[in-house]
Amino acid sequence: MERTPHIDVRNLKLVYKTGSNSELTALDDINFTLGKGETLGIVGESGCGKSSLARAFLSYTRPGARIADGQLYVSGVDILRLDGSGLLKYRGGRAALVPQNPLSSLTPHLTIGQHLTELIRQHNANGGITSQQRALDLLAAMELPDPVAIYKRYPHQLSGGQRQRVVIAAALVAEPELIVLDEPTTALDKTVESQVLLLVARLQKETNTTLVYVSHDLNVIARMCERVLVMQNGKVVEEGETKSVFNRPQTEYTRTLIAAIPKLQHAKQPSPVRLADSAPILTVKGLDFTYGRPKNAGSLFNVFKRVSPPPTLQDISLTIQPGSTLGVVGESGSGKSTLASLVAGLVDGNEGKITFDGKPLSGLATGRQRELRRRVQMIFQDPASSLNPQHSVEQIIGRPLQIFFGMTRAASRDRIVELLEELDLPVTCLGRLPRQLSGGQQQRVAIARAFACKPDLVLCDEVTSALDVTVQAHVLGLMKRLQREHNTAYLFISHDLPVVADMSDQILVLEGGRIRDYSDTGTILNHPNSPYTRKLLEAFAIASGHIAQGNLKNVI
Amino acid sequence: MGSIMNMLGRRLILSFAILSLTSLIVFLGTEVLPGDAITATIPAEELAFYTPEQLADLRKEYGLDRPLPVRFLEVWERLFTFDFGTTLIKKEPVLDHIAHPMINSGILAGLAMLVMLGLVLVLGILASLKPGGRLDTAISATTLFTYSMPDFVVGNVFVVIFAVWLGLTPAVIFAPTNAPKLTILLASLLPVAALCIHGAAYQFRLLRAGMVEALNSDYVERARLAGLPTWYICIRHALPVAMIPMLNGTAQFVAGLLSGSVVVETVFKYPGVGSELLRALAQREIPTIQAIAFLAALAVVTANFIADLAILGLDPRVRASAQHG
Amino acid sequence: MADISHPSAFPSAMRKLKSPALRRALSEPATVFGLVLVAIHLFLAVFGPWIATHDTSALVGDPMQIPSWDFLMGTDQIGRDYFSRIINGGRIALMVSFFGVSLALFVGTALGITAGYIGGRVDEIIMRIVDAMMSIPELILIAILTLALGKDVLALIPVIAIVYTWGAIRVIRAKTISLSMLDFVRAAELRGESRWAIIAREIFPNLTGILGVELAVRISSAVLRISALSFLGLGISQPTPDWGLMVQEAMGVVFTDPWFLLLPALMLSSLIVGVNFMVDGLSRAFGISSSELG
Amino acid sequence: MLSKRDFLQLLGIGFVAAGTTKILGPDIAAAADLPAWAALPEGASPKSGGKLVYGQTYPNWAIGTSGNGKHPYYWIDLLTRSIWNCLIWVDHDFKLQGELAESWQPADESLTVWDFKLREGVMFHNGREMTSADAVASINAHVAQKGSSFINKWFNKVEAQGQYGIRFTLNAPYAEWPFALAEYRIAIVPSASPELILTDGIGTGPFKLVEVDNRRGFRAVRNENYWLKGRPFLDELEGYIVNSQTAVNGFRSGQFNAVFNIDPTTSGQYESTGGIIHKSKGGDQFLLSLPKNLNLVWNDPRIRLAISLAVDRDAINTIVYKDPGSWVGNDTHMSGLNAEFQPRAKPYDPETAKRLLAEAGHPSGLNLPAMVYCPSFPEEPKIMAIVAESLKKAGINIDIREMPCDGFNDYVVQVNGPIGRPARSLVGPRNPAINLGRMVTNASEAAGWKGPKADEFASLYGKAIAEPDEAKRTEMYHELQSIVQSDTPALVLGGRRNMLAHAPSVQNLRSHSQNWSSRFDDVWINV
Repeated sequence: MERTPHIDVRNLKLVYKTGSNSELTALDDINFTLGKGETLGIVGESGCGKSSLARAFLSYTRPGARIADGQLYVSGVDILRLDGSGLLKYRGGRAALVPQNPLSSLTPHLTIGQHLTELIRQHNANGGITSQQRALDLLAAMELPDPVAIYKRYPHQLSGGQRQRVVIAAALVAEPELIVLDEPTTALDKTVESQVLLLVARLQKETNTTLVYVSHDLNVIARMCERVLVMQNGKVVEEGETKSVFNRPQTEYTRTLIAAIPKLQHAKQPSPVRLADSAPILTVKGLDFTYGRPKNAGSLFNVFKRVSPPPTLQDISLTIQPGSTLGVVGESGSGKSTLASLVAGLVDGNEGKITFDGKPLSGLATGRQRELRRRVQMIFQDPASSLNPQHSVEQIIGRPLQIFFGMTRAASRDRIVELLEELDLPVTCLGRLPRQLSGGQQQRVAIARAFACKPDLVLCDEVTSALDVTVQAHVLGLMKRLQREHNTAYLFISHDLPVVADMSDQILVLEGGRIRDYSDTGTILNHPNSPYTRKLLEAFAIASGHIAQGNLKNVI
Repeated sequence: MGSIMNMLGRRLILSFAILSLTSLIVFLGTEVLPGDAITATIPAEELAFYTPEQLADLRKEYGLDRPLPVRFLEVWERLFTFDFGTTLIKKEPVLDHIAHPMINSGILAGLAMLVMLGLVLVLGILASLKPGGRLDTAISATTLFTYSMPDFVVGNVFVVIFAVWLGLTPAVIFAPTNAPKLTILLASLLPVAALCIHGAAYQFRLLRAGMVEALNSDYVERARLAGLPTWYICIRHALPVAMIPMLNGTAQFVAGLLSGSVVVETVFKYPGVGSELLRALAQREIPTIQAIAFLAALAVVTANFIADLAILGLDPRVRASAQHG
Repeated sequence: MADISHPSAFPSAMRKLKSPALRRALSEPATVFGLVLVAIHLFLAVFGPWIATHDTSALVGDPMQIPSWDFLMGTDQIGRDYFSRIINGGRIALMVSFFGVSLALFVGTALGITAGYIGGRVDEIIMRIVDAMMSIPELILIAILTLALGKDVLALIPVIAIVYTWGAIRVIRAKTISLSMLDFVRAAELRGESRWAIIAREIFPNLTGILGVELAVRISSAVLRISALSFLGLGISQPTPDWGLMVQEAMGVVFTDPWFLLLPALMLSSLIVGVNFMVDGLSRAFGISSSELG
Repeated sequence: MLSKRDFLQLLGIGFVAAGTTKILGPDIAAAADLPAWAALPEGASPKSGGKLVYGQTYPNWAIGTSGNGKHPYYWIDLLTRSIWNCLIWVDHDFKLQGELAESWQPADESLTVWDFKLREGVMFHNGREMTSADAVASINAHVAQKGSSFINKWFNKVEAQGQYGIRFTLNAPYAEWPFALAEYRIAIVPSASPELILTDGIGTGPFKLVEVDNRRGFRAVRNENYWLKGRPFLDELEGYIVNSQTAVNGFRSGQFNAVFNIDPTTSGQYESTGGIIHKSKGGDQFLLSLPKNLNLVWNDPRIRLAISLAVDRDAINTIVYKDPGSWVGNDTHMSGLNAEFQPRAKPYDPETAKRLLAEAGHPSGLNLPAMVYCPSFPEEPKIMAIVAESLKKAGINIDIREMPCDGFNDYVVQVNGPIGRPARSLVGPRNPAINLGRMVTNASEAAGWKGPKADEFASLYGKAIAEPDEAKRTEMYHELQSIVQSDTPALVLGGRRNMLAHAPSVQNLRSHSQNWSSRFDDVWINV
């Protein structure tokens, strides 16, 4: 294919000011070109500079940053030298950005209509019709149902997918020649994500817009982009055709990145030992649950308290064998976290329908015997929240030892060191505070705290969703090892089907508080029962399966 | 819409409850804690001439011998019907004593609030445009300095400079309490300036923080990247959100403004309720103190209610939660 | 504190600092400026009597003398040493503020944590009382309280405490609620820790930063408030020196001797500026967001 | 020898006559256009017109009690003679002068019946002529409304005698009854029903009230029909209640052309813009009463005397009034302005004070209970600070603390009650009958002066005011002062001099030792 360089990036360097006279280089020596109508994927882990690069396409740097060097030509114009009205015309007119989080990226007090019409007016983009009509047309083009209703709504009244479509519509107002998408679907559920991706791909194909797609998700990039740019620490480590990069990675880093992706076909085979018909460690039978009114809600005086509609669970039954893993998968609002909270005893209301090791679990943890509290542990999603910022690692891991085993501080120390080693954490961590650790280290401390109790069942609520893929792979590996060594059962909750499949012997699919599918992993992956599971599988399968199959643009 | 009305109704009931509680606090503070209205009101020299029996008779005459709940209910009723009763010794209606001063103070405080809001909006937007920039530093430092200067110093210095040296305004406000309100309005200009100098600083800090936060938000970044001009983004996208923390502090702000106006009124000899309050305190004129405290609290609660309405208008998410709550 | 202000000791002291947050704080000139001002005020408050050796009420010379070696700031309208009165003028207000605000924070923390963590009815009752108390303008509340508690420097301590408790409850409650949303509190509940253990071990340690900020900010605001009260005749009274009173006295001679006004005003102002710079800098460095501050 | 009748006539007239003038009969005073006391200084050329706007730092303590500023009791300051007149006026030399009364005399030697002849042709502001009916109604209203305890104590009844005569009947002999009628509250107003009388702001004074906001100020205009012909010179009069600092600001910015009761330490602020300061000979005294009902050190008269001798009153005059040696006090309510005043041999004598303390068993000094006061005048805190310091020099330690007027009463009641802390009060300069009468212990007073000396004082006081002979009475007044001095039941801590500041254009405005006896009839402005 003949490539005229529509976009030409030369020696781009971007620095952040970190002190009165110190700077941190965020992007260094970036060079590449891109032809008109091409799609480029930029991948890398958090902090690699991909978002800064995305913004540079719009001649924009975040507060505190500045372009230190280089040129960025779009259609032959160095857009980094634009200013004043030229810049205003360029941004949103010739180039547009679709930001990561559609909810926080829409102004909360403006309606969707106001969002669109202000841009239409700004860029004189109504093309002979009223701004309102143009906005409605755009909404319709985004395949949004009932554009007239959407037009009048506020951002918080839309679903995540709808919001993202609105944000894309806003980017397309002036029919720009370049669209930059910065992790546009990360905040979305997988099934919604694939719909949005299809839409973007279709629009790109129709308008022959040049597209830059930034994501940490290699699957998505593989689906969307012809070319790919792999970034690490502000530098380009690999660049080329997507197919060749992903199939024949040239650098170690790219290989690690690709290897770390949990893939559906990697699902572990159920070991016969674990599924042996021994007595289940946890049994849930016909559990229904509805959130009561929260503590403060509904009283006369609390007029501004925000109360969201309560998610409910209906007729949930499951069992977990000792030492095995039950994966619970579902999208946001499916009630999977509620299930974990009920088992853990954070919320009351299981009404004796949950039994642990043959004994009924009382509603709240505080009502349970100490021994039961020890044997059921929970690991939370966000280690920044689950670790007390004022406590050292030693205090964090030592506390359960003191409570459940009556250890003195001195006695507990050896055990803490042992746990740290089990989790690949250096002993020097002992005196550190959580904020002095990386995200992966923090989560490993949280796991160590759970395993300090020698639990029989660990409830894992989205434990890796805040982590980068390589870190996630490491943590998941450690968890598998711990499970083997201690014969611990996991209730493993995640929205990420490949991760769940990778970890679990059995999988339970939740949707809207109901079980859609419940079987061993192999069965779920290969012979899903419900249409919902199939849809879910498809969403992930498209992604996982297509790394080697070229991009979505060509699929359509 | 119905649920919003419902919420407003509840907010009104809440305000009513808070005011009832306020009147209880005022009642306890003035009539129950050490001594009672009689011993508090009669001058010491005269009190020596009263026998315990006479004092008991007096208490009976003023109804101070009755149980506390009954007396509180009476006070409550007095306050909530805006009757306020009569002064202790001369039996003149309290309302006659405080009506004009109260209106005058209302003019002072209301004008101060408007000027302050305007000032704070302009300064807050200017400063937040480039946080840490020269303009921001200058405005922030100036407001911190004026914040550090007590009302009574600012007021006095203003009088010396603007009235005595420059002769731009009168040094002493002669306008009688019941003067035409336009006269009062003109007389209030210098006091308003003094109040704003000190009072605007805190509001400015709140608004600036809100603006900086809003301008760092994703939606402002998106608006910027969509090519909208900065001034437009500031006013249309950032300001309404940035004003919410400021509006949430309205109760405290209005309470502080009323406190400040007592000081400033004294400095300028402004015919407001501040001097009336000090006089009532000196005379231990309990019904007057109660009335002033209650009306001040009413002003605060009302302002807060209006601020809540404004928040409701500014943030559709609050409207939504009202529908669930 | 004292040697931080010493220029040559400063860089070496910086290098020795272990805490990066403190180092970050001390790299900002505004923060250092604030710290120095606060340090000077603290120093004067503690060691004032040894620096200003004249009795604050003694008639030591002719009235209205200009500054001299004996009287560093001259003498006042009846011949008392102005320097001694300036130095001691802040001590009493500072001490009253310190004890009053400490008491307010103690009660405010107890009630704020209770309201925020226990929640429910208790929260509702506490917060409605807070709303009611805070709807009475501070000055009127103080006036009513002085009516009830009497007029005495010592009586000002409970007055200040009562006035400042409510704001403290609000701030502590808000912070407690946001803390108790965090999962480490869930984790502690799952361990079966008692409410008191959770409050003492999990929540309270996270409040110390905000309590420090509150203490500094509220003390400086209480000093300002007391001086305003003294100015109005409701606070500290003659012959005890107080900056508010001194401003009031000085107004009578402002046209011929303006420095009598400027000196106490400057003392008040420098305290407020110092505390604000210090608190802003420290809370930036230690990551306490400004929206958490009342 | 004078006949009894002659004597009585002289007694009455003597008070009418000013020091320098010859004895003037009532007819002569009536015949003249102006009473002698209203004569202008020599060489004066008064001008008519202009407006006097004065600031006043000493408000009427009663104004907060009522919202009605048209009532003389609640008039914004004590200078009621701007709008109203009384029967009698006490002049700058403490002599009685007829104001609305032309002449007066006791009907007989019992001194219980007094006849007053009113001026004829005096018009009220509402155009009605003042007659005996108005005077009777006014006096009855004052008695009913407790206008002055000096009257109520002796008053029995008042009757009209023809159109211009009234007769007072007292319940005990009182030789100095006319003085009591000179009090600033005892204004003569048009007769009206008991609930309406005194409430309309109508008087006979030199100015007619236009507007009053009695918390702030008033506006009045010239009374064209003023009985003192040709007066007042000013077209308008305005007065405003301000604090000491605001007064300076108002004066310097030109809003005030006079300020009453300035803080003497701020006099420089007035003088540096050309202001002229006028000091009265005397003024109010700050009195410390030392109750004797508890077993405290000052129950020893030597200690009380020592305290009195240790107060350096001259330092007060030097530092605060910049006028050393100008004021004396003798621990009674008398001041040096009174002809009957009997000075203490040596008012300031720290050596004797120390000796007395040593004799009383306190060679190394003593500590007294704290004392509180609510300042009436702006300079009072400074005076009290000097008092405390001078006492300290003699080894007597006392904390004299300013108490804001708020809460002060309650505080004093609480601590005073039966215990008997010292209390400071403010005493105005008056004649000896009133001054010394206030030392007599009231039966219901819990903390008053008690003991044989107090009894002796009370009985001699009774005799003195029933004594028709002025010379004998003066002797008794001297004797009464000696009794007080020998027991020292009260201490005078210091006295003040009323000071006013006025613009150079303001003429003949003088500060009166009795603050409330100031009048505006004679003031004019050079334009």
